[in-house]
Amino acid sequence: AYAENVKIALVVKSLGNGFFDAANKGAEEAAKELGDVDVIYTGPTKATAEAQIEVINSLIAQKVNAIAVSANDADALVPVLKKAMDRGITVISWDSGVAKEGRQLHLNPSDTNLIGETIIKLAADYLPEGGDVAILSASSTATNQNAWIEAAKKVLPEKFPKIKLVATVYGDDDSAKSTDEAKGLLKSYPNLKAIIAPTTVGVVAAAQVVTDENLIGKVNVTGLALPSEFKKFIDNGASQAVALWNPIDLGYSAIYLAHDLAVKKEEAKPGATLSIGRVGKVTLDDTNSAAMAPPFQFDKTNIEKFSKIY
Amino acid sequence: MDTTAQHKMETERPEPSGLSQPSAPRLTLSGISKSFPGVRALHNVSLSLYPGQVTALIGENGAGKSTLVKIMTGIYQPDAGEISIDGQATALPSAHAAFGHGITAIHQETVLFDDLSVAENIFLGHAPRTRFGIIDWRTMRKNAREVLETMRAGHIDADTRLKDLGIANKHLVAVARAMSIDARIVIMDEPTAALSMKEIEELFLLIEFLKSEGKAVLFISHKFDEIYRIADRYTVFRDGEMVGEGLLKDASQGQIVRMMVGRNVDHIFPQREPKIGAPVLSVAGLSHPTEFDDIGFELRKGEILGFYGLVGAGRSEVMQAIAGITRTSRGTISLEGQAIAPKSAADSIEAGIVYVPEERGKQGVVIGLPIFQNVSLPSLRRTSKSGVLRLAEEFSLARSYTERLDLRASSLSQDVGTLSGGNQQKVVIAKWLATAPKVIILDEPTKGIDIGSKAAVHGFMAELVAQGLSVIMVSSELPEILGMSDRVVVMREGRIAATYDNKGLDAETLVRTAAGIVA
Amino acid sequence: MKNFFKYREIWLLAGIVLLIGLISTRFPGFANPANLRQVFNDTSILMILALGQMVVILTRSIDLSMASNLCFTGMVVAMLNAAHPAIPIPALIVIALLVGLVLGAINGLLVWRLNIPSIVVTLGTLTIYRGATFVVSGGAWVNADQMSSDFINFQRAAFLGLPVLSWIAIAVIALFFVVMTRTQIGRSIHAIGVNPTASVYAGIDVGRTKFIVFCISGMIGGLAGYLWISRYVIASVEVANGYELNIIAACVIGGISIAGGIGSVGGAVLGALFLGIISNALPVINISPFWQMAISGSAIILAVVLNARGERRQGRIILRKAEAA
Amino acid sequence: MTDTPAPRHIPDRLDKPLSSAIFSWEALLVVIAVAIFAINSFASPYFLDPWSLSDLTFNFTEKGLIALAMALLIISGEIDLSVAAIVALASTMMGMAVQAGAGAPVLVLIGIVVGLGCGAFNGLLVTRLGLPSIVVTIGTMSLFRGIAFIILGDQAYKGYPESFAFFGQGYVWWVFSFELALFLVAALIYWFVLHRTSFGRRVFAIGSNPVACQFSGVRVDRIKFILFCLTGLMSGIASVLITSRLGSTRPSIAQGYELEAITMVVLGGVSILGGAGSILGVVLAAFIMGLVTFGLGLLNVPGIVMSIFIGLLLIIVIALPIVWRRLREGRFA
Ligand SMILES: Nc1ncnc2c1ncn2[C@@H]1O[C@H](COP(=O)(O)OP(=O)(O)OP(=O)(O)O)[C@@H](O)[C@H]1O
Ligand SMILES: Nc1ncnc2c1ncn2[C@@H]1O[C@H](COP(=O)(O)OP(=O)(O)OP(=O)(O)O)[C@@H](O)[C@H]1O
Ligand SMILES: [Mg+2]
Ligand SMILES: [Mg+2]
Repeated sequence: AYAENVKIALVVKSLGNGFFDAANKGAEEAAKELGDVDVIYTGPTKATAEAQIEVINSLIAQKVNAIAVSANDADALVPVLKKAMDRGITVISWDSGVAKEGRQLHLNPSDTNLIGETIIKLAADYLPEGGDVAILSASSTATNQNAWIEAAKKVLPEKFPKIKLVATVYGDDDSAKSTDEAKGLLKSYPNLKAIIAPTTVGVVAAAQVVTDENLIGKVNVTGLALPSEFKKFIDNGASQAVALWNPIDLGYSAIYLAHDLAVKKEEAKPGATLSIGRVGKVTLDDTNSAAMAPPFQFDKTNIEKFSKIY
Repeated sequence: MDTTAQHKMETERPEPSGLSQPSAPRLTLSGISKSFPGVRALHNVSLSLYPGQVTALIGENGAGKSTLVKIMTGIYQPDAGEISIDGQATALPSAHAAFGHGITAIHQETVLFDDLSVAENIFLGHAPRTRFGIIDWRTMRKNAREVLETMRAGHIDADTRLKDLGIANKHLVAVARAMSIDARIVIMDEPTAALSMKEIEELFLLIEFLKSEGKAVLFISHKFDEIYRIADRYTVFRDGEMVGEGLLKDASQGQIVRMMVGRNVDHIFPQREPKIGAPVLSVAGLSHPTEFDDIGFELRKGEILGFYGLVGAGRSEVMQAIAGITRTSRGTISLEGQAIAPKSAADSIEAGIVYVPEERGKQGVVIGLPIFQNVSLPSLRRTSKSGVLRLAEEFSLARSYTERLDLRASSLSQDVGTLSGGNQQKVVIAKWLATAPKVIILDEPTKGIDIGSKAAVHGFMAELVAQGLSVIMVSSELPEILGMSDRVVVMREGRIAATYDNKGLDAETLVRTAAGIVA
Repeated sequence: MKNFFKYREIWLLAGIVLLIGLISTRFPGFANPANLRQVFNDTSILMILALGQMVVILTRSIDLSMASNLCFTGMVVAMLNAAHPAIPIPALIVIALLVGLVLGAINGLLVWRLNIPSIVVTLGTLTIYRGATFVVSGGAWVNADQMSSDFINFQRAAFLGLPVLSWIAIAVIALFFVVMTRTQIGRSIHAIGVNPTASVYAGIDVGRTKFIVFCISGMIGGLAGYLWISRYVIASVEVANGYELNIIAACVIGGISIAGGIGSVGGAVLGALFLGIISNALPVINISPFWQMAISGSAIILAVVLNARGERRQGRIILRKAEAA
Repeated sequence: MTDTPAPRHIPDRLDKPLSSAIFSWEALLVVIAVAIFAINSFASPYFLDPWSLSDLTFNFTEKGLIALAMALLIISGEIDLSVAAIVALASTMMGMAVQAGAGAPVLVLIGIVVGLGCGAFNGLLVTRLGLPSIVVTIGTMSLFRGIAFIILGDQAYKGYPESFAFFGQGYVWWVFSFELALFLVAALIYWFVLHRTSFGRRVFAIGSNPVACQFSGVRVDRIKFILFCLTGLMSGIASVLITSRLGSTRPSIAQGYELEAITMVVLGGVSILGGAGSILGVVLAAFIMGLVTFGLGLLNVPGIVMSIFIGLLLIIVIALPIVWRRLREGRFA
């Protein structure tokens, strides 16, 4: 049985991140459901492209059947992933994508434009009068964050004319740097009404800063957060609401798609509609990308429940 | 305070009771052996030190003297043997333990703390403390001043940083440190090597004072006049073994030298028939913003030009400037009529001027490299071919020079760091001779060198000039200056005080000129 | 000697005042006391760490493992707190000190007993301690929600107008000042850096003293571990990654000579403040975050150049002596 | 009368016991490398595959190239912590050139020249101003990478020409990659320079006693300057390789390489205090680090756990000879 099992590597940006651990739960779930799958959950400890390449190299050597990667760098991984595909390995990216040449398909957790709109909406919903907002992003090289911020900037003038985006800063997914940057924002923009952090590390740092500086009620922190990590700040009022998709579903879907491609059950081509088990179906666009589900919003009413799940 | 100290020092020292039948020794070493990888430094040696007496430890370079000192001060552990203090068998596992037994040493290399104040240098490790166990700086400074005054070194400010003192004063601080811990055994390893005559006199007064206080003193020196003046007893080492001991008054210098080297050595400066030719090196108006001014002299072919002066007169600085190491502000240097402006030692070595530095450990040897690589270092261009090393050339170069200097080493591939001080000096001299220079500047070439090797170095110098080389010899030793030089330049406080022809030149004239005392 | 050091620190202080002045022209609120208090508080952890590093550097050693120690100890106390919220904070601090001490002692023992250069030892433990963090935590993070509110709020409580964190920094500074200038061990640490051989001859046990300084830097790393985690409310394997170089940079800017023997408590504190002010100010004066790295790099180089000028030994000045005489 | 004894003959070398060769550092490293190789072959069925072994070399070739020059620098008593930042800056400059339409040869030239320039900048600061290199390069480390950040911000450069891919992805023959070939050739050159030329001899001497070298006519500053330039140059070359391998440039490229390169050098038996070391040791250490990381990678051990192994390896390998010697001398209480 061992030899026949499909070996799928779930390669994440960095190990230890709660988001990816949750994704792994979904991956295991998919593996159980599919029956003939072994999941290798792996990734570098440091979120760099080079470290991820070393991991992928060793996966190639292990002759895995498929690699599903959340990339630290959209372009740097392309050569090694091409090599993997040359050696007959199925490659997909999920969460944070790889450039088109480096994978067979990309599974977006959600629609990029939708996320961009959601993160602004989360802030705008609590600012009927409008006002200044700032974005605290992860590293300046994170593909997905940049795409969301781009999308957010696009929708601002038409849909949220009263909201003014005054700054975008980068906390590098490092809690200390994110804290410094959040403090800097509060000092530089005394009229700031909301900090939008589309990153799970940044959003916690920003919420802690707002709590420390006694600005609860004056500055609203929002963005993308794991309910389990963020519950505290919804509870104390530093944040009204945050959003995220379900990382468990994301991991589940990634494994499901990788499996189907690897065993040639499905083929990735523009316009194709692929089934992903309990999560439903996705349709590939002309870059072979698909979006899983709209982001899900957490606030006082439901955070308790979800914080127990992921 | 001052007067009592002076009084104490000037009182006749009491005739040590029982010089012939010494009182019980304070410290006895017996059967001590110590080996380093590949070297047997000490083999079954013994030594006794008596209260109120000065024992001289005598031996050639590498005989094991400093090694024994390090054993007595707890820095090295002997491989075998016993140490007893006041008849009690004792172990000295660390410097701290030796300290605790009242053993202090002024080591061969001055080892103090350049960046700490004088007071702290004296009291480091045993500073006075307040009730709360906190260092009491005020008392410490006060005590430091007192100790310095007791030794008539009150001119040293307890608050200055050590690095701002001259070498002689640094030595005094080292002595003050020894005095500050009520030492019972004081060891001095070649304390006079870096001192001028005046300072040596002061040191001797101090040793007399220590004797009168009943301390047991061990005195190491290569200079027999000093030994006979200050010491009561002697112990002689040869090649790591003890070959004799006794009372100095019962032994002649000749006997001791025979014990030391195992043969007769009568150090007479080589007789030369100087064939002095045209000027080789001329220096004019050489100046440095802070260290020396308007230095001018000529060195002729086949000549030995002595440079005399008190320690600190600036001779080394001038020589380093000629060798391209120190930058000058003004003046000209010309070699065989060609003006040269060396910007680095490499330039002057290439031109044919080499400088054998005074500070052997810092400026001379490269510890970590084997002997032959040390010797070939300035000559690499000759021993290599288009940048590629040729080991055979290096070995033969190294061999020819080290053997002529009678180097004691087990092989040419031995790390120079494992040689004794004197033998390291020979490697240093060999290294610069090997560059085949036209002019060689030797800065204190026989400092710390034993009598046998000294004769070898002097003989060698004579040989060099006979071959047409020109030598500048910086020395603070009058006999050496008088015995070796054709002419003598005397420097004082950064300037040339006088130049003498060495015909009927007497020591007194030199000393007076160097010290600036007008007759 | 005293004057010499004072001199250097005054220059550094002047530099800091100038820097604050410069920032104030772009961001007027920067120099007001409330903000400066906050800058001090924000820099507290770096100051504490710089002091721990300073004692190591003074002995001609270096501790590259401090940030990893911080990460490991922080993770241990965070996990303890998450598992047993009942453990009182002072007990956790003691645990942090002890864990840090053990890690420091490991460095110290290797340096002392085996005589391995400290840069090699701590280059090794730098990766080992961070790896060990991964092993004890299984790679999982401890986040704000798992920490007790005491754990998070202890350092934030205000006392006489300053947060406890600032007071801890002040206490550590005072303690180091007394130890370095007024105790035997402090002077021995200094002396070892000035001249290790002479220290041996002076009866100082150089190896043991080095062991002690690594224990000190270890304890400081441990303390900073708790402070860091409770400040940034997340414990992960990546905490303070690469921060060892910031700590060393603070020391360097503070005029502590990497060659040992030269440096003071005031210097380390000011050096840390200098870096703290820069990282605090850049975001507020609207300099693109992408400039931050280049600016702090230039600041380090500038500080080193200036310090080296001050350190350069003067000649012996034979001539002036002669003229004066 | 003075008797002049005949000069004693001093042999060139003493015959060393065989044991000293057996217990040499390089021998120890060879044993370790073979042991790890054997363990890897047992632990993973995928290890003994030509392509696996070839992929393995990518784990160390770029850092190894830097380590070769770093070894010389450390032997001379200096250090360069800015190498990874130089890689980043050189890569950024190459990226700019690509945007301007430069072809592969120009890119390589730019990588090398930028590397050299950065090295020269470090060298000038250290030799002209007499600053300690560890501190200078902590500063330039931020400066160089900072400039890359200023230029690139949150952008990436890509679109490197096809022909440029050869350097980091190409194979010279069968499974032998260009990177590996370059590393081996460079190792040979560095071995020759360090161990067989007068330049190398001077490097050793400077590391042991720079003052005495200066007095002996060695142009200490010039040699140190050259060594910094060489280190910059090798970083520039490494930058070409890594940029080609990744096919893109971000300012965070090559983060942490400096410590890995230094670990290689130290593991290779180079004394961090200067004055001692060998290129063979460094090459062996590079292979060992590749073997360990790749072998553990095959077992899907997370990178951070690998780093524990590397850290332990470093300390144990350095401690082993010391402990061994003490045991022999019976000096362990
Ligand atoms: N107080 C001091 N500070 C700095 N360097 C010193 C000091 N004393 C001596 N030196 C250095 O030690 C060496 C020997 O100095 P020394 O006292 O012999 O005096 P000098 O003037 O250099 O030479 P000489 O005694 O030969 O005239 C010189 O190279 C000098 O630079
Ligand atoms: N650390 C060491 N390692 C190896 N060999 C050493 C060491 N120290 C001393 N030796 C060797 O021990 C022997 C004795 O040296 P020592 O320094 O005691 O001589 P010394 O009598 O003081 O000579 P000098 O008059 O030249 O100072 C020498 O052969 C020396 O090479
Ligand atoms: Mg001696
Ligand atoms: Mg002199």
